[in-house]
This record gives sequence, structure tokens and C-alpha cells, in this order.
Amino acid sequence: MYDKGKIIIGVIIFLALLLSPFLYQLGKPVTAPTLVLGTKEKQCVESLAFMKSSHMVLLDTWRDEVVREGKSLYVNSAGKPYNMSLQNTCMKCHTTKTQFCDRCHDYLDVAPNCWDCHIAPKEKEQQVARSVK
Amino acid sequence: MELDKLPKPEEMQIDLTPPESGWMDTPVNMRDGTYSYPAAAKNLKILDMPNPREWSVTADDWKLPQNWQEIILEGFKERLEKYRSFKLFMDICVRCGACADKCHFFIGSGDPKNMPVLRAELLRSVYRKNFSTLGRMLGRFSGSRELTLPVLKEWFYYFFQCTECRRCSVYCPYGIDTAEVTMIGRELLNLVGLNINWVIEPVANCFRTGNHLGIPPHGLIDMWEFMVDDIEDITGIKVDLPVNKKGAEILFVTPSGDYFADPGTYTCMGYLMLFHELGLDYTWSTYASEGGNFGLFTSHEMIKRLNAKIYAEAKRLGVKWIIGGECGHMWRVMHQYMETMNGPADFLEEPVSPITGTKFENSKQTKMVHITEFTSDLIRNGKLKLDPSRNDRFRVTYHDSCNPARAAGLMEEPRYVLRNVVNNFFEMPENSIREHTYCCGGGAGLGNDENLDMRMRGGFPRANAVRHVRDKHDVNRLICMCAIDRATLTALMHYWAPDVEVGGIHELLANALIMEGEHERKLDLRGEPFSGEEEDEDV
Amino acid sequence: MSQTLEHLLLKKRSAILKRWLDLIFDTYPADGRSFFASRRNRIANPVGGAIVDGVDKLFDWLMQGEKSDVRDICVFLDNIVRIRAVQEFSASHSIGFVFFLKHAIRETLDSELRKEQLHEDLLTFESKIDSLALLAFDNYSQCREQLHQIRAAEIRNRTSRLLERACQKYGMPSEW
Amino acid sequence: MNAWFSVFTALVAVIALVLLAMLGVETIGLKSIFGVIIPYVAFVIFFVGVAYRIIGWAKVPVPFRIPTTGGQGKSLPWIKASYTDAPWTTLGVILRMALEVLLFRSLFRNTKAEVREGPRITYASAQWLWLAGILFHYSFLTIILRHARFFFENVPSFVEMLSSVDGFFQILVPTLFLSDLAFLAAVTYLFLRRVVLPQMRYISLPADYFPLFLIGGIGISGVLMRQVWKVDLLKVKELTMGWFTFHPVVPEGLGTIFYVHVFLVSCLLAYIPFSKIMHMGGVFLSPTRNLANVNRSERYVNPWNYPVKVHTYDEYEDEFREKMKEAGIPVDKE
Repeated sequence: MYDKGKIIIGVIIFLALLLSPFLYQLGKPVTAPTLVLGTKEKQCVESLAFMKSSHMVLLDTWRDEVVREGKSLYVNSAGKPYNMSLQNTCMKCHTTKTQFCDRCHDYLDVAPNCWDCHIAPKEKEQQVARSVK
Repeated sequence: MELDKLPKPEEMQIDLTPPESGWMDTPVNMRDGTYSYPAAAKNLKILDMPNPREWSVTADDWKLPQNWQEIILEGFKERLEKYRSFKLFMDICVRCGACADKCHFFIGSGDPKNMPVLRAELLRSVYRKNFSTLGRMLGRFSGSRELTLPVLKEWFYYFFQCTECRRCSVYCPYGIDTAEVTMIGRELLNLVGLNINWVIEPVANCFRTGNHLGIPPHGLIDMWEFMVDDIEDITGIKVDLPVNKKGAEILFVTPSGDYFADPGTYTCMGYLMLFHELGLDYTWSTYASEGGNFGLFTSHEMIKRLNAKIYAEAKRLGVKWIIGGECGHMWRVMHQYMETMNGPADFLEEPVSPITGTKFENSKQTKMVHITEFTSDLIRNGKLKLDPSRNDRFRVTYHDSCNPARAAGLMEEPRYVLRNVVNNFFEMPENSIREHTYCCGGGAGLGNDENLDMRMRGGFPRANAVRHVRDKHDVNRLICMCAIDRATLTALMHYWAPDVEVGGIHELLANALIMEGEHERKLDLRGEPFSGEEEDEDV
Repeated sequence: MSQTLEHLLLKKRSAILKRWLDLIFDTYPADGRSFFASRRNRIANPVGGAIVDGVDKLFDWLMQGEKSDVRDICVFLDNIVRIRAVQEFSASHSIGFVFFLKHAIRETLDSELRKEQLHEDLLTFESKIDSLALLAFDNYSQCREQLHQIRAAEIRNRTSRLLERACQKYGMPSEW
Repeated sequence: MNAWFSVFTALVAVIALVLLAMLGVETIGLKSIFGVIIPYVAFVIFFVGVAYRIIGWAKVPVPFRIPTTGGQGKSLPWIKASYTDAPWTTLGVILRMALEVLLFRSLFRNTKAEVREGPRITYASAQWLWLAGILFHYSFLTIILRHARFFFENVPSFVEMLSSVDGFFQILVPTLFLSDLAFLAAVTYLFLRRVVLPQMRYISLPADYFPLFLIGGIGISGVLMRQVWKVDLLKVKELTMGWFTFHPVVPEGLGTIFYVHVFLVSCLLAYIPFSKIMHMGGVFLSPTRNLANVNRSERYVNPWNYPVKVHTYDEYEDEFREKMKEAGIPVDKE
């Protein structure tokens, strides 16, 4: 006795799962999200590459230093001082959370815990939405 | 030995402790007492099996055919294409070691090649070399090796050192069953004429005369009549003895060990008394007089060749269905192989107990019912008059035979019967009964004399559990449901727990059975007084 | 046995026993060795259990001095010898484990023995171990003898009914 | 082969693979080979290989119904039978298989009784192997599922849930996943078990150590990439989405550690069809587990059943007829 039917169904399910990323995208090229920087500033706190890979570490250090040690000044690798504040420093340039932070985070399914405490600066769309309500 | 050349104690262990060389490079050491004698040529000839000759296990030359490697590899390939179990079990073992300490031979001897995983690796290494791409490419790194004479000798030694008890299979996360591997391993060995006489002689006898000892029909009748006489002495009743009776309702088949070998004979008397008391319309058969099937220890083909007689005889005699007696591997064959091999038995009817009217739904296709299923149904329906106090002298424990427990799921029925026929019943520790049961060490054709040391070793875990209940509950009777058990456990108890005797379920049942018209019974089936020693003088 | 040696043996009891056990388990293949030596229950590891228990009892018996009863020791000895009698090939391998105790004691108490000059006492104690070994030898022989009896009994049992019947039928003596 | 030699061989093989990736990417600069071609080839080998192996097994028949009964079988109605250990219905078989596949039922049976002080025997289960096995497989699965964020443009919602549960304790930034810890711990245990227990060391082959080292290497490189040598995830996803949309790209600026990780995963994928890791498919096909214990109540057909030479009753009676008549046994002829 072979049970071929059952085995073939099993194999097909397994292979379909394997192929699901291919089938889902169906050969359409996916473009990475474009970020709205929201500023003309050429230089962020640290280098672009560092910010891209390690901004969460920087923010985490800032939080700890501000909250636990009461410091407020950060001097970057080039010697330039910054006020350690998500809302007053970062968000001053990157004003739109939805079009800057969220685009990448949603794309890569990252759930940062910044907004557990911080309130994101109001954006135009949000204001509109609220006034309608 | 001169005294000054005596080894120091710490030197004595040197030849025993193997160097840390891998298992592939440790050749087998055949010691007397741990291997079985080769099959006699005459027996192979009766069965038309290959390469009949006289040879010796300890000799260098095993007188193999010139192209033995080719024959074995050819057979290997054929079996990979026939048995999914075999192919799968060659492929998927991850060597997690869960089985390692489950084998009674390993537990008793500490020989690493008795770990089920390694026993199978003996075949797997050759499989990788010859049937796996990566194995061929990577050679020894993938754990593959050539099929050489030392490897073959290792196969012989270790495949005839496995009792196919399936205990390891219970714990394997992939259900790898070493019994399957051993069975195929033995089939391959048989292809070049490597087999043991204690398997092949019973097979040859059974093939020709219908039973393992090769007793001709008139000898059988004689034996049964002898038992009938004994029963008459004990109970005052002359029980019926229907033999080869055409038109009977039921054919009864039991292992021939029950006819000839003590203490199985008492169980056999138990069947005769039970069936007589019920007035059952049944028959014994001289042609299908063997329930046991040593073909199981030879090859799948041999199982079928021997088993064919059961249905053939049922058909010839025109019975409606079949009852099978207390036997271990017989029930593996009846339960898992018979109907597929020699069925469908559409000339039989679905079994219905003529006494209680119970339909044996679980046997509706095979038409063969286990005696304890039949008897427990009788007891349940109050059809038997029993006096369990007659067995009060016995403090009883029950050994699950491997095959009924792990290959047929027969665990409660025998216990139910026992609880109704004895007052003192004690279970052995949990991890040594039911599906965890330890083998007697003598199954699968290893119950021979020359292999005694190995049997005592392999049976030690079982005996040790018996000793445990002996010490704790004064157990003095070990009950089992298997003819091989009854023979080998007797020897095992003799060595490890001398005050424990071995017996069968229907022996105790017949002791307790109050038969119509019996005279006052003072003796049990063994001719010993029911109430123990104090009445000895009266008798 | 002097007070000091006895005292020492008792003090180092567990170390001596451990060494003795190690030496015994070393007579098994590497893989079996670790299995036997693993602390497990007697049902799952009956060999290891019997040896560990047996060694303990034997040592206590040896320490009991004059009061000790030989019948006790035979039981303890039997627990180990009976197993080794079917495991090992040669008699010396089977009962040699008794002598390992000497080795274990000398090794464990080496410096103390030197310091306290106890070698004479040790000799007395060791002769007791020798007696134990002789008992073990008896025991081993009994076990092997028993195996032969089992062999004979088994052959007889296997066809007992046939023979009995034949004897009855043809008037042969039934004792054989 | 000496046990330590097996460990050593496997370790050297995995280190060689790591070096190969480092050399290929850093020195020779074969990023498109390591980032695109090798992963594709590995995937194809895996895909075709696994299917080939399973179909290979499927082609071989199961001639007999040989379930291992791990409990009381179904017989008389008043005897309580074990529904999942000796199943007699399809549902029972499915449950048995589910317990086996999802909870490693058989391995869990590995109860070892232990003697405590005193005469009473108590039974304690020593199921470390089971525990490590469960941890290993489930954390591996969690990790694979978490990686789905690189495989789909819109990440399925369960992935975020999984990640948030997995990172519940929010230790370190980025959050250290519990599954990563469990995974590395389990791999380490499984490895140590093999080298520390002599009987395990004895039975282990290089083929047992190699996948362990390889999988360990994958885990370590993954954790390093997340916690130490961080890579730009946007670029990672650019590359992975390139694979799945068949528009392969090799973004600049991805660290060597990423290529090492991808290369080790590729090696694992390509190795699986040839190795014991096929047990993941095989476990479903095991005839001792996936068959119902209905041997005597339902017909089972062996497709290659063939007639064999038997000793018929007629032959038997011919040989013994006179004796049978003498003994009063009925005979068919005369």
C-alpha cells in the first residue's frame, strides 16, 4: 500500500509553503520605501551608514542618559553638540513619523518602543482627521 | 599459569576495555555462550534454502558462495524497493540515542553494539556505501563502509542477538523499529546460507509435520490423550478431544510448546478443560498444529509458507472461525501478517462467541480471536464458575510478552482473566510492563542452549523486575502468555530468582474453574495440593 | 584491625568505594561503563544498581570484624558475581573485582598508610579481602554449575511430556 | 573512526565554509555569487531534493500493517483502549501523528525511574533530550517564521505578534529574542550531549556533528549580525525581495557577516536532501506510527504478495495416512 494521494498532498503543501514568497510577489519588482526626510539638513547626528544600522542603539543610549543620568548634551564623533531629545532633536528634522519612521519600520516589521512613552508630533493629516471627527 | 606471571588486577581489564577506536573498526569477538550454532544442511535442504552446508561460527571460513557480496547487495536493493519501513529506517535515524539504553541486551551486557541504533547502523553503513550518493562520495566521513567478511560476521552475531522485541521502537521519535531492521538483516544473511539451527530446524519441522518438534500426527494424539488422562486423574472428568474434526465451529491453534514442554503443558490442559466445560464445538488440528511461526525469524517469505496452513486447514475442516492460544510471536504473525499474506479468509465467518453471543468486532476480517479475548468475555458475562481461592498459594505477577503487548495491544485481557482467577496479583514496576515490557531474552530464535549466557544477560532486566516484586510482595508465580516465555523464563528464574515458578494464564484459570461433575479437587494441574505444603502428608 | 586503620577506612569510605566502583566499571566497554555507572533506578539499570549496592554492603561487611556472618556476605556477593558470571568469559574476570578493593584502598590511603605505618594492619585487612575472593570463587562456580543444570533441565522440559509418555508406553524407567 | 576525529572533521568543514564565504566576499568580491547565485542554487537543490526523497519513499510500498501499539488496543467494548497510542480510527491516527510530530510523544516516553534514598522506588522523568529537542525545533521554527519579514513585501501580521512575544523581555537593543537564546542553548546541549556521554560519542558520526555545527554557525552569525555587527536591514530586504521577485540585486554596503550567514543557510538547505535532516519528512511516513491498529478488523493488501511453496494437507496426509488411521484420526482419502 502506498498512500500516494496523502503523500502527494503533503509534499504539495510543503512545496507551496516554500514557494509562497515567490508566489506572493509574483515576479513584480518590489521597491524599497522612499523616506520623506522632511529637512534640507545635509548631516544627521552621526554618519548616514551608522544611523541606518544603529539609530536604535543611539536612541537607547540617549534615553538612558537623559532619564537615568540627567544628562542632556550629546557630542557626536565630529565634536558637534546635540540636545539628546527624540522630539526636539530628531523630530525637528524628521517631522513626519508616518512618512519617515513608519515607512521603514512597517516595511521591515519593526516595532520600536519609542512611542510607548513619546507622543509623535502632530502631522497635518492627523490634524485634519481630528477636526473631521 | 606461573604465579609470577599473574596479571595485576588492573592489567586484567586491558583486553576487556576496547580502545577508543570507533565501532566500525572494532571487529566482533565470538565467545562461547553468546552465539547460536549454524543451521544444519539437511534442514536447509528440506526448505530449499540457499547454500546448505556444514559450517562453524568460530571458523575463519564460513563457506560462503563466491559472489556473496553481490547476492547480499542485490537482496538489499530488492528489499529497499519492497519495504518502505526498511528504506525509511535506513534514511531517517538521527542517532539521538533515545533507544540506546532501552535494549535488554545492552542493559545486561553493556556491549555498545547492542544499542539498537548501532545494531541498525551495521546495515546502514553498508547502505550508505552502496545506495546513497553522498555516502559513496564522502566515504567513511558519512559513516559508510564496504561490505566485508568481518562486517558480515558482525551482522550474523548481532542480528542473532536481537530478539525483535520492539521495545526500542516505543521510544524512537520516528518509530524506527529495530525488529524490522533485524528481520531484513536476517533475510539478507539467509540469502547466503547464514542462519541458526534453533530457528531453521523448527521451521523445517513445522513445514513438514506441522509443528516445531517434528512430531507426527499419531505422536500428537498420544500427547493429547496423555493430558486427557492427567485431567481425569485430577478432576474425575474425561474431557473431549476433538482432532481434525470436520464441520466443527471453531479451529483451535496454539504453539506446540504447549503440547510437549513444561510448564506449557499445564496451560494446554487448561484449554482442554475450559473448552470441555463450555461444551465448545471445536477441533484441534494435527496439520495446523503449530501456532508459533519461526518463519518470522527467517524471512517474510518463510512466515507466509508456514502460516498458510492455518487458513488452509480452517477451509478444509469447514470451521467458522479460529481461536489462537497463548503465544507471543504467533500473535504478531496472526495480528499483523496472516490476513495480508494468506487472506482474505472469506470462507470463514465473523467470530461470534457461541456461549455469550458476543461479536468479536476487532477480528472480523482475520476471523481469529485471541484466547484471552474469548475467555475474558466469558468471565465478564458470568459464564464460568470460578474459585480463585484455589490459587491462593500463588502470589502472581504478569509478564507482558513483547509481541502481544507491542505489536497487538493485548494488555488488559490477560490481566482481566488473571484478576478473576487469583486473589493475589501484583504488578511489576511500571517501566517494565505493558508497552515498556522487558523481553525474556530468548525470543526470535535465541532461546537455545548454546546461547545461554547471552540469554541470562539479556533476560536480567526482566528477572530483576521480577525479583523486585518477589522481595516486595513475596511473588512466587510469574505468569506469561507466550510459549517461548514459558520455556526461557523458567530458565531465567532458575538462575536469577529461583523461588519463582513460571506458568500460563489458562493453567491458573483451569485451577480455579469449577467443572460440572468434578470430584473434590485437591491438586492443581501440576499435581500439587491447592493449599500448600501442610496437606502434603494427607496425600 | 587496629583502631587507626579502621578509622581511616571509615573516614575515606566513600572515596574508596568510588575508586573500587570505577575499577569495576572499567572492566566494561567504554559505553556500557558509563551507562552502568549512571545513577539510575534498578529497573532501568539493574546491573549498575546491583553493583553499586553490592559494593556498599561488601565493604560494610568487611568492616564489621569478628561479628560478621558469612551467610550475609554470600548474599551480597552473589548479587554481583551472578551477573558477572554470565557477562564475562573467564572466571578471573568475573571475580577479580574483589581484588580491586585492595587496589582502591592502597591508592586512596597511600600517604596515610605510610605516615601511620599501617602496612601490617593493612595486610590483616587484605587477607580478609582474600577470603572474600575465595567465597566469590565458590559463588562463581555455583553460578556456572547452575547454568549447566539449567541447560539440562531445559532440554528435559522442552520434550518432557514426550519422554514421559514414551517411558510410560514402552516401560522405560522414568528417572533419567 | 575515532569519536574526536568525527567532531574535528565536522568542525573543520564548517569553519572552512565560513572562511570560504569571508574570502569570497571580502577578498575576491564575489558578492553576486554569494548573495544571489548560491542561494538560488541551494534553494533549487533543497526544493527538488526534498521532493525527490519523499517521492522516493512514497514509491516503495508498505507491504504490511505494522503499527507499534503503545497502549491497549481496541478489542471488547468494555475494555478501555488507548485512542492515540493504539489508534483504531483515522482521527486516532491523525492525533497520534500530531502528538508525535508536534510534541515528540515517543521521546517523551523516555521516563527513567530513579532510586531515591530508602526502599521505595520513585519515578522521576529525565526528559532532557525531549526538552532540548522541543526547544530546538520550536525555536528554529520561530526564527524561520520571524524571517518572513524579509520574504514578503507586506509582512503578515502574525510575524509581528510572534516577534513581540519572542522579544517580550526587551533585553538589549535591538531586543534579544528568546528564541535565539533557546536555539543556541539547545544546539549547545545537543552538541555537549554527544561529546560528553560516552555512548553518544560512540554512535555519533561526522554526519551528526556537521549539521549541528552548521546550524550553530547560522545561529551565531545571525545573532552577531543583529547585536554586534549590525547591517542595514533595508538593504537586506532589498536583496531578499530581489530573490523572490526574480529581480536579483546586490546592494552595496552589506557586511561580510551577512554573506556568511546567507552562505551557511544555503549550505544547510543544499545539504538537507542528502542528510538525516530528512527525518522532518520521514517522520510522517513511518509505518509503525501512521497506521491504525485495525489489523484483524480490516483488510490490508500487499501489492507484491506472491504465491509461495507450501506443504499442502494432501502431501501431509500422503506421508502420514497409515499412522493417522491407526491413531484414529480422520483422513480425507480412503
